[in-house]
Amino acid sequence: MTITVNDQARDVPEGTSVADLLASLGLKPQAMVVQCNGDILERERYGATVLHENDALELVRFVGGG
Amino acid sequence: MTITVNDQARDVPEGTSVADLLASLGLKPQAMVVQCNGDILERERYGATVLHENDALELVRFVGGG
Amino acid sequence: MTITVNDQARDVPEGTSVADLLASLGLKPQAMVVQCNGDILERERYGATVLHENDALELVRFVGGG
Amino acid sequence: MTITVNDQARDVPEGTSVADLLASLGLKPQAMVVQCNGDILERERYGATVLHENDALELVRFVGGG
Amino acid sequence: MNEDYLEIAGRRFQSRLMIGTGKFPSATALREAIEASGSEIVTVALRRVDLSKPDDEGILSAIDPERQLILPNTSGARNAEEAVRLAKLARAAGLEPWVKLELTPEPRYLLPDPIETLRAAEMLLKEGFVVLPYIQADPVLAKKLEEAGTATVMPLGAPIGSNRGLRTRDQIRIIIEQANIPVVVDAGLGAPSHAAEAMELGADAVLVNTALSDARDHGAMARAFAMATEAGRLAYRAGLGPVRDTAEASSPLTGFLEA
Amino acid sequence: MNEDYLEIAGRRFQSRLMIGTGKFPSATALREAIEASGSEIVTVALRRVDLSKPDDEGILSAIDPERQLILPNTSGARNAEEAVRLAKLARAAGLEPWVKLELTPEPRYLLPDPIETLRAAEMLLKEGFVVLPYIQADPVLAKKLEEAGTATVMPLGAPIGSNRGLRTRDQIRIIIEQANIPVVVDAGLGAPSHAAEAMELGADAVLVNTALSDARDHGAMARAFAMATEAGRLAYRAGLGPVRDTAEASSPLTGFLEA
Amino acid sequence: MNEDYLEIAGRRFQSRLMIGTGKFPSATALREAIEASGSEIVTVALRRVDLSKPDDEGILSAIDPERQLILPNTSGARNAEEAVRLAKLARAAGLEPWVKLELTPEPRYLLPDPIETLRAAEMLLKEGFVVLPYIQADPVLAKKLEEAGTATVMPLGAPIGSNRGLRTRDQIRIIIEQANIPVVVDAGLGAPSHAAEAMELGADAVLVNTALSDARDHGAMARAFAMATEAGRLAYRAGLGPVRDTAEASSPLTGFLEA
Amino acid sequence: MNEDYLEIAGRRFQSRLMIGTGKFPSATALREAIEASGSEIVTVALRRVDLSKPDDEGILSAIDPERQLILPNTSGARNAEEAVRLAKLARAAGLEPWVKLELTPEPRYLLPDPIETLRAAEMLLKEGFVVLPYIQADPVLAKKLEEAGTATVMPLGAPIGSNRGLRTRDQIRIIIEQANIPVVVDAGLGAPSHAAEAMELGADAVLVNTALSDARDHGAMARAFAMATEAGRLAYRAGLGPVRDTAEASSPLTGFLEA
Repeated sequence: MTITVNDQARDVPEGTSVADLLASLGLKPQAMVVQCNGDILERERYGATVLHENDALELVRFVGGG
Repeated sequence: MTITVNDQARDVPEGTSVADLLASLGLKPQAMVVQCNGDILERERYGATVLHENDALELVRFVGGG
Repeated sequence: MTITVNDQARDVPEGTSVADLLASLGLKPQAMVVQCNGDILERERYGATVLHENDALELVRFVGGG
Repeated sequence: MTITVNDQARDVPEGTSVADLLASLGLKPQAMVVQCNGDILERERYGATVLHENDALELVRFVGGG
Repeated sequence: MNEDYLEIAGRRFQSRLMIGTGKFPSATALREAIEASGSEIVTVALRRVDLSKPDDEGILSAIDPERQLILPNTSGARNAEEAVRLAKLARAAGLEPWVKLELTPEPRYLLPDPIETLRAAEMLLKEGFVVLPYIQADPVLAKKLEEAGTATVMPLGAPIGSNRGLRTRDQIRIIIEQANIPVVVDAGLGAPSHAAEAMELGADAVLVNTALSDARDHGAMARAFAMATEAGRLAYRAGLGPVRDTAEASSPLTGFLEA
Repeated sequence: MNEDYLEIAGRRFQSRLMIGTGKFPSATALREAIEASGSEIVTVALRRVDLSKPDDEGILSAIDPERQLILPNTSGARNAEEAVRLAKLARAAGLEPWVKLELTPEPRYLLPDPIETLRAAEMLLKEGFVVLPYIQADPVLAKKLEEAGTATVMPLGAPIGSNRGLRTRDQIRIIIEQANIPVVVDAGLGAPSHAAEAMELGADAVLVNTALSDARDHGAMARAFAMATEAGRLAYRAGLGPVRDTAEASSPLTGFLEA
Repeated sequence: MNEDYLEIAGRRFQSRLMIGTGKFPSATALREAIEASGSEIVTVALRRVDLSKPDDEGILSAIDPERQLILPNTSGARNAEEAVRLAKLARAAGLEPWVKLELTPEPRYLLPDPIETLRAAEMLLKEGFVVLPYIQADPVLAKKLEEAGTATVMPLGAPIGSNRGLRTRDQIRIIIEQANIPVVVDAGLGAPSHAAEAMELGADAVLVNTALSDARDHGAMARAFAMATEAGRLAYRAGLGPVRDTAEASSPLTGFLEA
Repeated sequence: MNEDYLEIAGRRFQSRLMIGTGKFPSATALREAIEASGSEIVTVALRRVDLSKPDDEGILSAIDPERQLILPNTSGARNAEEAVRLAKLARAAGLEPWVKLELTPEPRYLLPDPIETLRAAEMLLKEGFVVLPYIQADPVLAKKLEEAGTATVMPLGAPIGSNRGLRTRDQIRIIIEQANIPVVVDAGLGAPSHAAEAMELGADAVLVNTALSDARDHGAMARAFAMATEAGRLAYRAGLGPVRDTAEASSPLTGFLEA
């Protein structure tokens, strides 16, 4: 199925969880925030949250700033 | 009857016009603005405008300012 | 004979006057100062002053300055 | 006999030494400089230096300064 | 210079010096100052008539409406609504629908309120007024007012009457760089050199009051400001030289014996 | 204003702006600048004739001796003796015995040498010259030169040609306070506001060169400096107001409904 | 000095120097700077993950949350709504509910928007955030934010990264005089002397970033700012002497032969 | 930092802050200030003993010669001869042959005499003294003194005791650029930020007195100056960033949704 991550379309297998996705992207969950369809997702729910067709994920992290 | 001019109560005869009032106060109509009960009164209407009990007049003029 | 003008050696005929020299150099006497062997030469004496072997002339003029 | 100390005349007994004088003035020799008749007097010579009529002494010390 | 005029809301002015009329010791002193300033825009305030002084002619007697545009300010207003009411009273008194918008909540420094000023500007513009707002030297606020439709912005150089000069120089420079409407430096200019400095930066005009009313000789000071304002404008257009870290000889660097 | 003249060595001048003649792109540009400046004193330098350019008229062609006093400077001199020699050459060329004493040993900042300048001043005064020395903004040196008999002191605002303005403001203020001869601020004044500032402090005159030769429009810039110089003088005499830490309302502080 | 702490929203800090984490050449350089600064509050920004750089650890790896409060800013937000969203994301990421509110619409000078900043502050306060707003040095706006309930105000000294110093000195002085919440001077401080000057005026803290990331030796510069910030605070509390127009002898004025 | 010492006449100092000892309310206050300053050079003056106060210990009791070099000044001298005599008296009193040469003829501003100072320096150098002359911020004079052989130059920032700060910044910058001996900024530094600014410019040291004696808490102010002086030095060596006309973002300029 297809989802979007930071506005880029991606195909992921049915049943993929947010945790699976991050792993497949090589991203460590800590120090990152995930929004799914506009809602902020608590870190502890990454594993339990299964993605669906057309889900839109937003992945942000902290960078240097003044 | 009693009216207020710049928040001060004043007794004036029945039938007094705004023009009469200004004259009695020794004020020249030009370069002054009269508000009657909150409405601005055009200068040409000073003569025709007769005051009534409890009318509230506001007389303002220009002063030096930066 | 040889003289120097602003530190440059020049050959001039015997009997050459300062006025002759300036003329030969294409210079107008006015607004210029002539020193001969370190002494300032009054303008009226340019004609009468005849140059001698090894005379050292200094010719200066006014330029823009602050 | 009479001497002057910092421009003030003073009577002192014959045979008074500089050390005697300082003692009589209640002054500690250290951190002070003595000039006698314009010459600077080394501290070790205060005892041996006997004053004579009309000697002029200058006593200076250090004060706060920027 | 007659080519170089100041244009505000489609109206042209030769003079780039605006005068405030407060605190002069007499109508004569004020007249002298206005006359000597060559100013074409003078500001006035509105206040209640003092009934105990009926003969007080008010300030207008000192101004020649043929030669000066009378610009009422909204001083004394505590909020946008009062500012609008003041503007309407001035218009009702026969003045043109121009207003110097001035909303200064606290009396110690008389600094303008950015929020209330923007709100009042929008209300006044709806009512058809030509609005000249007095503001902090805040480039973002200046841009918002321009976009709202004000005729100018009037950023301050320093607090009203402080004579401190162009203490907001850096911000004024940015406002000028970004503005598409005239920038009038108002408040704090205490000496002709301050006015010249503002004009050299590219300001379109300056407004001065206290520096004139403070002077011993009001006429002479007004003339001095007029000359300095024009001088600053002339220099801005003639092209100021670069500021250099080292000297640049004005006489030839050669020793005079080296030609 | 015709009552207020600048007097140097017993000679009176209406203009308080002196002009240097260096670095102008053409004699026409210089003439324009002098004309527009209204200056009555212009400085020139002396250099050897370039024998390869016999037609070069020199600078005097651009100056009208009827209207401007030509003030030769001693630029290029490396010591007091050379300065005296330059002054004598200028006098021999028919100029009046006035000299702008300028001894600037190093070329990067062209700052004046206090020791050599005082020594040269004493020598020139013995020779009967009217001496106007260019100096650091050093109040003690200024006083020594006054006591030696110089006609003015000419302290610098910033290095020659730097356009940095009155960076020596504090010291200039002291020099003015202590001087009994005219104080002419020379060097570094890069904008009309700088000239006005110097005059507001109480300077008697200013000298400008680079700011004019740097300009795109030399005449306009010269006119701007003339106006600003006069404006600063006018303001100094008219009485500048005090610099205040807080605001002083120019409109009545009463709310307009409280009158 | 342990008696003299900075208190923000009920939380106490010994250090009065806050550090921004942008533009450092490496995490090591940043760690060095934070370590040497002794800072207890460091700011960070939030941006989308770059999926092409999965190994990028982000900035937090350089910060020890035991020793520094991580203060997320809202840079990049174009309006109040986006600022609130950024603040919530930061909170969701596990940071405390503190936010440096930063709304800078135009990229050339990055100056804050007073209207949108006040609106965003009110929204964030409703959401329970501790709000530290970055603002122009506008005393009226500062007072409005204090009344709205912000924890501090953070007026700018000069544009972000300009190193221009305390160009808004006059306005900062007024903000400090009128504030009942900590005043943190943010942006434009390019040298330790600038930080000391702000603290001597009575500022409660300063925030520095570019001056540190610009330095050749980041640790040494951070240490220098820490010392200067503390020095300014110490001097403010110890009582600075008056600025005098004349000298006041530090040695006895008597000639040394006059006792 | 132990690599970075101040070297004067072959002698090394860790501290770059020199302290004047005048005007302290008590010996205790002075001791506190010296202790807190970490200073290794303190100046004193010489005056006649007041015979009516034989118990007056003089200033030396407050100084520990093991830790501070006592630097006598020549204040009170009216000319070079008196200055030399003072230096010799100090040496005779057992101090090392170092002298702060100070010749300030007029009492209102206490500015140094350039001519007499150079003459006295040459006489003192012949007598074998290590000479540290107090001078105007005059780069040409500074160079002459260096060539004569003085150990340092000590240009003023502002008049003694005025607390006005580095008003001679431009000239100090030039002196530092041209000097091959330590430049010690002396006089007028009234706040730690002034000391830091001088050090950031590249000065080798600063001397402070009035700012400390003026303080309510002498020890704290001395400590503040010590920290600011070191901070300025650190920053000078760490490399200050350029002053920019526009902003330079410290957070990524991308909107946070644009990654």
